[in-house]
Amino acid sequence: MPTLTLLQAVNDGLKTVMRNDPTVLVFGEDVGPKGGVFLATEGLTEEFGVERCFDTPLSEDGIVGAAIGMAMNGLRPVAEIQFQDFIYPAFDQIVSEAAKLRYRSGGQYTAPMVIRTPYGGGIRGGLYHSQSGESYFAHTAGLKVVIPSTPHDAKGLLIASIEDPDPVIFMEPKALYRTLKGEVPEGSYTVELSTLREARAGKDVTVFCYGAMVTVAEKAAEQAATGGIEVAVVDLRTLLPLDEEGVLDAAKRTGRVVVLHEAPRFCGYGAEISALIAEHAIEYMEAPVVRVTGFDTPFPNTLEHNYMPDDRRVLDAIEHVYNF
Amino acid sequence: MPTLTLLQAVNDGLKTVMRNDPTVLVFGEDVGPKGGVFLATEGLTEEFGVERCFDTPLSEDGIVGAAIGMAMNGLRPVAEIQFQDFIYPAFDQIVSEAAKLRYRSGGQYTAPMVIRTPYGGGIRGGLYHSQSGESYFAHTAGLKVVIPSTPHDAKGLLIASIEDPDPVIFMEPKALYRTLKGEVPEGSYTVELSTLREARAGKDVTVFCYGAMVTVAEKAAEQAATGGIEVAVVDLRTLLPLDEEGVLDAAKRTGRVVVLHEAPRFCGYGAEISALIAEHAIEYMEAPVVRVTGFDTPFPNTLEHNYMPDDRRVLDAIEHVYNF
Amino acid sequence: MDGTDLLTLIEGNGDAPEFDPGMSDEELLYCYGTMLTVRAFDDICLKLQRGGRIGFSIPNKGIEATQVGAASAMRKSDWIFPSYRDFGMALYHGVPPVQMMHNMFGNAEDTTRGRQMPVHFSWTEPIHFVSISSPIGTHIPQAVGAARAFQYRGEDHVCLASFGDGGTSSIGFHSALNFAGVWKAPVVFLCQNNGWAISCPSDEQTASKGYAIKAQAYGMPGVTVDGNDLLAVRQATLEAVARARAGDGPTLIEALTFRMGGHSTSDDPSKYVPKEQLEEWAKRDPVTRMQRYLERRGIWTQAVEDRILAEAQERVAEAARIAEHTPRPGLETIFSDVYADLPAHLRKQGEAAFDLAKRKGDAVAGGGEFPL
Amino acid sequence: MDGTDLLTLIEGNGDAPEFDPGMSDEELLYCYGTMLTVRAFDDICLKLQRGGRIGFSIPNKGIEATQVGAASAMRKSDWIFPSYRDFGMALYHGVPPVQMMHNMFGNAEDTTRGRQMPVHFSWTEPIHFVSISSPIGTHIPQAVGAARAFQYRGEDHVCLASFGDGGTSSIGFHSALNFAGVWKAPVVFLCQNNGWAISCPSDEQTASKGYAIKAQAYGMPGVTVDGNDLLAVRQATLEAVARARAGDGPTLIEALTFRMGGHSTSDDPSKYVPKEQLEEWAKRDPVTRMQRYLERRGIWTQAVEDRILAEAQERVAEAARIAEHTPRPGLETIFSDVYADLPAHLRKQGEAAFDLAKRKGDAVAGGGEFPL
Ligand SMILES: Cc1ncc(C[n+]2csc(CCOP(=O)(O)OP(=O)(O)O)c2C)c(N)n1
Ligand SMILES: Cc1ncc(C[n+]2csc(CCOP(=O)(O)OP(=O)(O)O)c2C)c(N)n1
Ligand SMILES: [Mg+2]
Ligand SMILES: [Mg+2]
Repeated sequence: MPTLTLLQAVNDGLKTVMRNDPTVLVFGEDVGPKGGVFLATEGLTEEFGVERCFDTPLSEDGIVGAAIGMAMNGLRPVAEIQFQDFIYPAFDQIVSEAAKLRYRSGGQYTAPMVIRTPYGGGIRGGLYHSQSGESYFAHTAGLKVVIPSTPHDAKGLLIASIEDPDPVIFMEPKALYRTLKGEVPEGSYTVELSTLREARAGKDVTVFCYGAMVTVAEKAAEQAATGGIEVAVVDLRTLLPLDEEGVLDAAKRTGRVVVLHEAPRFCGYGAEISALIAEHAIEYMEAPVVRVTGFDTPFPNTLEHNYMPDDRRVLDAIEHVYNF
Repeated sequence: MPTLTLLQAVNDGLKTVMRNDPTVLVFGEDVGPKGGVFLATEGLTEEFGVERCFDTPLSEDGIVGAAIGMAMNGLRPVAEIQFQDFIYPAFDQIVSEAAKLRYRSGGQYTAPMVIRTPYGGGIRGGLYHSQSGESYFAHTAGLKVVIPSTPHDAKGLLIASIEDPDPVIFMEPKALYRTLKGEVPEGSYTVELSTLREARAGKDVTVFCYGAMVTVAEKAAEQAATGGIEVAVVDLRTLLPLDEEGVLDAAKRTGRVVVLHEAPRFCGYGAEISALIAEHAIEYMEAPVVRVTGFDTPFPNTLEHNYMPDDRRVLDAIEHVYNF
Repeated sequence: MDGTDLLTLIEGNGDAPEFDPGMSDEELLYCYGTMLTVRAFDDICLKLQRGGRIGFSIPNKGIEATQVGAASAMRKSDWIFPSYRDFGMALYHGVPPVQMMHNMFGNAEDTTRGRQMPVHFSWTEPIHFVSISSPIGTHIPQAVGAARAFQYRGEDHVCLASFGDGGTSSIGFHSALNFAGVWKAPVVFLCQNNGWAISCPSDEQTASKGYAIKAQAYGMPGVTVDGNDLLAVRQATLEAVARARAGDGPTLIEALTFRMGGHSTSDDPSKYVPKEQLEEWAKRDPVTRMQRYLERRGIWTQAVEDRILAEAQERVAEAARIAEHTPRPGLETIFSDVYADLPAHLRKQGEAAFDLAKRKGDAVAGGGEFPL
Repeated sequence: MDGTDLLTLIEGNGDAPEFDPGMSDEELLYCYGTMLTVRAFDDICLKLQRGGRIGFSIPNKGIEATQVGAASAMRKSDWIFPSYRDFGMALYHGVPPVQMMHNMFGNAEDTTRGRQMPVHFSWTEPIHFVSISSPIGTHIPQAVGAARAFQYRGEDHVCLASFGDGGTSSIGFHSALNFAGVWKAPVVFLCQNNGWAISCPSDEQTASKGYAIKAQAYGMPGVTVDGNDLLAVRQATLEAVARARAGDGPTLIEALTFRMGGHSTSDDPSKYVPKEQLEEWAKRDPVTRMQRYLERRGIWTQAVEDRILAEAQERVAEAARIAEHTPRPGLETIFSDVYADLPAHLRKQGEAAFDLAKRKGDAVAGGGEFPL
């Protein structure tokens, strides 16, 4: 099996689907000849022509609005939003339209489409090239929200998302684009949506996380292990619809939970995980459910490494719930 | 003290501030001669002239963008978004700009402004005239989010919001506009932001809620009382920044908590309340922390009364945590 | 040409000198009948709303020629992305009034399952009349995307995107026309300038000289047409559709007309529409104009009128009767169609709702009223 | 006039027949010196970035005349809402290069406290150079709002909103020009058409005939000006500013210029910009054009050039040295300025961060690189 970076896996996923399905179109700002600012779409225009991979004017509202129209009318659009931070001009189209189209038309019109977008910190991008807005989307009924954390999953989840009959926000952890390598099967395969991945088994503490934070959790778990604490790392992979039963099972197994994400804490995605546990598994908890997250501030630039949760903060939390 | 509806209290609040502070301008769609589609701005253009209360073109992006510019430049704009459901074209201006301006300019530029907007169900408005999007805003550092539940608070919180140095999303429970009356002091007064209101005292179960759901909680508490359960109803009033200590104290006092809102559950505001408790007060809990919320679907029309939490659902939850 | 010359074909007195619409008498009478049906539908909805039997409706009086004229230029294989004020387009293409009434009552037979407010129609048959959404302008870029799908597959179908003068201020308008221009997408943009966006008059909506001129910002032709003249609207739309089908790209049409009623049944336009303006436009009633035209053509008589009108009224009255007696949607419709498949968390929420209903009976509907 | 005629004052050879800019020699040399300073600043930033000492910069080569020309038409009491490529405007109005460099290094002296990426400047002195934001177009309606505040108070100040060709596709552009038109707001919209929006060429950005014509959609004048001709840009801006001050409303200026470098230090334009296009524009270098003009006017000599250039280079080099040795912002800057007052939950988060730093030392910076 070839070893690819997460970025190459995304690229491979796109090419694989486009080879199999002529209704798949890729578009967005700079995704054509330039191949995207991160090069996720490199080579697509060359291989599939400008009819299937093309640049658009600088309008996220237009990109997503047009994608919805294409999706209604038989295509499978894969739109790129250059940075997740720039998705907000399209928020209305996503929240009011893509998410609600099937519902409001009694299933007559649907929006099977994917919005790919790099998210998160770690590249010195400051306020506007670092955000993690997943909880805005996870709060929106009708959307699916998917975040891979490995090259294998990036490809498999991306293909599953494109094949899915509903609109998917596919957020790619840009910090891992070039830093994370892994084995990626050739050809087409899918990773089923709404399934968790146990990235690491452990009986003492469960860390729930996703995207770039999985690597951080694994590092902290490694360190905890040297101190005798066995940490399970659960990669959520699909944030909406979430495998709630899987989450509750994993929480109950250890009775000690840390929830980890780089997005701000207040009303962040982690709150939902905590709330699920507080409602359905509180009797199993032997310690507070602790969140390790980005701070409730915009994303800073020079001090981004102080802002983003790192293994030290996660380890702190693991020790806290373990020793509680 | 005069008795006003919640709608009249809003109108009174606007007039009161505008009389005292010439930098306060009110604008939005149809807020001028028509007085707003709910009549919240009735009489303003007449009393203060078209320079201080005026209609705008149909663009929420323009309304909020211009408001930010005015706020930067010495005015205190109060922009109306006709329905909260229509705020999303302005999402970028709110989340990327208003919320982050002070931070990104090191305090050189700020956006002291209020966005008033009616939210919530109960008027047969279907998908797009019924939404409760508070958690989108409550997840956004740099914003304040305020929701009154009584005429008294509507006026006092509105005045405090307009006087506040930071941008405030002021969401008005439209279901209560004309149905809820109460005493409202004349002249200027404020209700301090980030303070809770104990709408009802009780030692057995605490219900956290806000906006139109406070009335529902009170009704359920009344019914619970006949069954011997004493329910405390806590009106959060300011969702961000939240009085977290106050929430934790109220939760600890009863050890049994119900969190109530009409917005969808998943990643909704209630999750944050549950998560705070799960992190900081779990040892005090004698029952699961139960959420009663709108369903994780778009908002339906004909069946809206089945969608929205009512006293029966709240009572169910109260009994459940009480008997746990 | 900057789009500011007004195309009129039927004069006020019904004359249409030297213009042959190329339509049979039957076709012309069908158009006229559709206009009358719109008016009848409008009337009965107003009554139903005033009587508290439906919650809301949107008056169409005054703009029937624009709707029916534009619709008549479209084939069944084209897609219409309508605004909420486009009753006539649906009726023209053969949507039965009873289907519209199911929506007005939000009952179980409503294609939107009673999820949407009244007038938020959705059909795929007999023409794609795409699910109406309340947010203004969002459907316009969608029309461009759907048109691009036609283009991609090499089909010569066209999308018609219809919106109001207020809609031109929306972000969707800007994105849509910009993309369509660059893509040369087969779309016809129909701006129904009916003078008002709720209480905002056109000259406070934009400082431009009318709306057709906005086409210049997107590199496409813009034309202004007399919106109370069915043949002119039809003709302008036919030309735009032909351009689109031929691969020559989009067109922006501004139809100058007037909203003779309130914005909706909850609006009182006398608060802001000047009386003189209303009176002025009353003289240009599009139905009367068409009637005179048909009369000059020798196919209108009072007897014809009476028959068509009676038919129209009976159709919509019958539709209302049926719709009113159709049960409301089942509880399960709250939870279905959120996704293609019901996810576990929604299944649980649905089960809880059924359980509650079983234990405590149905919830009580509140007394809330729609304000606008 | 639809804004498509190009205003040029200085010819390629430096001649400016019959045009008197009404500027002293000193003023002209100051403008020229500012252009050279922009170029020097650009050069050093490129080197600093290549050497890994700053993370990112934005090349300005080729567009200096537009920036400096426009800025020179503004008073200190006016407000500039700049794009991220407007170094020259700040320099012209007297922002010291060292302040700019503090931002490039994101250190403790940076007015944005190291929170923003490089080139995202913010100043209130010596002119309001409003905090730059990365999202394209959001600042344009803000400029209209700020202008309305001037209007409301009866002040005759003007806002200049500057953006690129790509920026015209943003939603902010549409809302802003529409509102400004209706409000007759004192704003000058400056579209710097530099040929590209990252890798998207102008003709894939819009189908309109240039950008100035878009003014027609908003009922305001649009003018196209040679963006490599400082005097022409200055003149067009002066006229627009005068209209705005006089209460006659907004103007859209399109300055035709060319981005001679990459989009940013992370971009490789050779992948998409045709070589011939680059060569063509290299011949029209705005600095050379201005130099020739000054030479014809008799105030440029090689000695003058050498002196100004050396001064400019020394100023920016010194600025870089100082900024590089200024410490980075303190941990507390993560938590301050979110609100006017620190709310309790942020106080707690901040305390936890300080506690962690005390117990475990500072966090380790990652090796991530900015891609674009
Ligand atoms: C984004 C958005 N903002 C506000 C509204 C509220 N609203 C509904 S209709 C309307 C006016 C629309 O006017 P116009 O586009 O001229 O259409 P008309 O009603 O005249 O047919 C407004 C402001 C909305 N539906 N969507
Ligand atoms: C809303 C938004 N979308 C995308 C981007 C990414 N982006 C940064 S600059 C740029 C191109 C801007 O081009 P133009 O407006 O012509 O300005 P120029 O860089 O040429 O000066 C893009 C797409 C962004 N910053 N904001
Ligand atoms: Mg209108
Ligand atoms: Mg450009």
